[in-house]
Amino acid sequence: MSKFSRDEMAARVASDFPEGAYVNLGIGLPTLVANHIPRDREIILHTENGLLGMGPAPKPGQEDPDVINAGKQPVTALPGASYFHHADSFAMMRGGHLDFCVLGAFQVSAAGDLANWHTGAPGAIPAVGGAMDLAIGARNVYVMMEHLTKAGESKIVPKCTYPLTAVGCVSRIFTDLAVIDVTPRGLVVVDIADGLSFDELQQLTGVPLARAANLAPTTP
Amino acid sequence: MSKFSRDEMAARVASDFPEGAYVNLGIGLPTLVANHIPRDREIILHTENGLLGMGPAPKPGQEDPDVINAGKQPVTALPGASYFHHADSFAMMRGGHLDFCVLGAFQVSAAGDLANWHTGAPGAIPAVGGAMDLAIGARNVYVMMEHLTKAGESKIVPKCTYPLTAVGCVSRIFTDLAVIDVTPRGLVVVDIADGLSFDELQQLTGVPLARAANLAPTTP
Amino acid sequence: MIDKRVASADAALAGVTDAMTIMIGGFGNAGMPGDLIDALIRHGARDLTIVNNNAGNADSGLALLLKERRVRKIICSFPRQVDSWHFDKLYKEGAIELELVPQGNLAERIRAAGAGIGGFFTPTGYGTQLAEGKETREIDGRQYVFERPIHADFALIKALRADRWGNLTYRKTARNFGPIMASAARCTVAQVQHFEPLGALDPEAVVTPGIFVNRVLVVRSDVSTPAQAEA
Amino acid sequence: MIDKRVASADAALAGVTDAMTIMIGGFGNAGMPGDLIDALIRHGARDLTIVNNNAGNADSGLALLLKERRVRKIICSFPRQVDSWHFDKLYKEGAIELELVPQGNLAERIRAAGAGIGGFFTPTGYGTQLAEGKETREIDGRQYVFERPIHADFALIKALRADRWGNLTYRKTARNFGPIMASAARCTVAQVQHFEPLGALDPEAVVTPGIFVNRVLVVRSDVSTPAQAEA
Repeated sequence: MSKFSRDEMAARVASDFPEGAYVNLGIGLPTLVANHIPRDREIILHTENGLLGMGPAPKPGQEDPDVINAGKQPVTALPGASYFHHADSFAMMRGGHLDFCVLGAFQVSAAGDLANWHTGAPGAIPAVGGAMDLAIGARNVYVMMEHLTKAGESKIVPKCTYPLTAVGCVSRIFTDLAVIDVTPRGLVVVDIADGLSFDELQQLTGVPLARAANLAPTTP
Repeated sequence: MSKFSRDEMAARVASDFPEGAYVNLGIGLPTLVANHIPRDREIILHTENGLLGMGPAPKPGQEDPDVINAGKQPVTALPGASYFHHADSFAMMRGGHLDFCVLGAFQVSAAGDLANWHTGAPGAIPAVGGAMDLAIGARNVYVMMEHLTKAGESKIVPKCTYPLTAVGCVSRIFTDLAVIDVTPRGLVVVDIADGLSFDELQQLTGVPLARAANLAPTTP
Repeated sequence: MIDKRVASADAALAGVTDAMTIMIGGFGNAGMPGDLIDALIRHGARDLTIVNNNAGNADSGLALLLKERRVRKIICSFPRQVDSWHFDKLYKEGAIELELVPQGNLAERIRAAGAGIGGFFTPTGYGTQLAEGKETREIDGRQYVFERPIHADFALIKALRADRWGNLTYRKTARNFGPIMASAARCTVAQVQHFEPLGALDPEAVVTPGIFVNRVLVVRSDVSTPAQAEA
Repeated sequence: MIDKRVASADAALAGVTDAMTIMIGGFGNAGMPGDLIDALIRHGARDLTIVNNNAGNADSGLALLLKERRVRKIICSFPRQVDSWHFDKLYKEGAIELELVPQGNLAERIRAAGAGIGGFFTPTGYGTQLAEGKETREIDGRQYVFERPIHADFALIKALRADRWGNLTYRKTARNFGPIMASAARCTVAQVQHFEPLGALDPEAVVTPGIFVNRVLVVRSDVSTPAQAEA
């Protein structure tokens, strides 16, 4: 079995964006997606700290401390970019104007509940940032995560045990093993890693899965 | 008895504005106030259709159809002006950022209720514009009006019979006969037209009046 | 390559159907998207709900749309004007529904729709006829009225400059309702006078980012703003 | 003649007293008004409630104010960072109160204060720990949480340019919370790099009109924005 690499996951996410899509890429794994946007498509990236039309990281020495992303890393602004204040930026998110956001996750439930901001561990300092706004705001909320925890437990769960970020918000899950849609009828597998059978995937996953009609037959 | 002229009323209003005050002048009689702002004071005028730093009417032939006031008359923008959209403009008003607004009125009650937008006459088409926002928003709501209706009735009333614009919002009333403060203890006369006695004013006014401590003695 | 320009005013209105809610920018004539309103009249859609600050002036634009009896309901703050005779006639006949909204509440309700806010408490209108039947609440000793967002199917607005991403700048007080209406509609169409190459608009001075704009109609000869008045 | 400039960072804070609520602009270091924060540390006021997106970084600015134990409560969205050790220590000791607010609700609550809104229903946070105990409401089939405005006694912000009326422009993503905080405080102090003659700022591109600004502190040598990075 050959798992999807992080770059393969990112490329798979990016291939879903149509020309002209407005997209917010969360901190961590989702930032990789920017490297995989097809060259023939114009995708406009939003960063919640007040920039639409975000470009790639600057060359070393060209960093501008006033041009950063939500992770406070230096970025650039493309021709056509615009700056705005925080209330306007989150109005874009909350108002449903972003086509996609891509977020990391601790857990996703069968109903599309998302837990990605806080482990809830005693003594842990909570920090939420814009995670809850992205989760409720974008028209399509994509999650990128490892399928299993380091201990081998499914991160796709019947019900999140970590504190929720938002209820029923996730539309599609990209893991190293599969691509899974969250639908009103439950989770539907639309892609699967080479050499992994549907039954094997089901065994690794804590929630019943269905096959998409167009799911390619895989080696047993 | 010598009534205050419209220009005297306007000058009296304008003399209340301290240097640096932010002021909105309503449609009609209040627009006169702009002509009477003391030359040694910088007062910044707001118009709710999106301009702060409004200047006087343009010279004939210099009108710009995109630089108008709330009454849709051509105006100008002073150096230091700024333009903004309607939500931002009314945030300035509702948020309590204007120091003064000056409004016309049909009636003002003893409690400072204002009626200035609608006669309530059957068949009359109502139109409210920004009147209610100004009335609740400015820190000081000034009213400029004739003291009496054409029929000789007091426009200062125990309770407004016309539909209200806002409750308890008026701070000072400027009429052709007097200047009257609305206070928690009732209406207090702070200035009075030459040759009109306090008792005469009281007789013309539908609500009990008190004298301000510094009210100049008038001819009987 | 993204290019939000449309070829004609008629193409700009593709997808408009009967009974839609349509926001129309402008405060009087400043910011009124004349070409798009004319196209809406040609289009023929009826039973419309129109959101505008006013209810049409004289015999052009929105007033004509009313005259053609294509508007079921108007949501506005100031319908009665010296030259609002088409509205006045319909209103007196009972042929049009009027939802009169204080101007600041109108602006805030449009903004709330664009910002995903479900409703808000405003002090404006409390204790007046225009708040009758509405929920009220005392908060920190002050009285407020509950107001709901106003969403639209289309927003038709006028701006000064656009680029192919749909970024917009406006001209002076013609800005008025444009930026908030752009955010509150499923499909926003901006009529502009100048089309600029991408990157020509200062990113610090873009007023409406392109995310709020679906279609751009370039109308170079805009009679309502004489060339000598341009800045 | 109106001139909102103050002579020094200390003069800029005249009127600050213990137990006040103070908003501090910035997202990380971008837009952080370093000179004003340093003056607040020198000032000595304590028992403060601070509103900022974060809870201080490393050993300067807001982090130092925390270290000096002058902050009773912080209202923010993202306190935990790799270099938030001063906050972390106080928090674990129970020596500081944390009101954690999703970033968009934080921005909207600040904006609501400036706009005179008594409260609003937001979908953000519904069904989460951060909405526990808060009023909820279903509106048109969607669930919302009721949130209240956040007002402040002072707002300390950083902008790029100002004129004597207090009109402000910002620099790139350093704009962030500046414009909304300016509107939400009784006294707003802006630290700027450039002072311009009245009329030099394009009225179409002023981001914060002077009505929201009480005092301007001109700080020409701002180390956090190197000269070569200026636009």
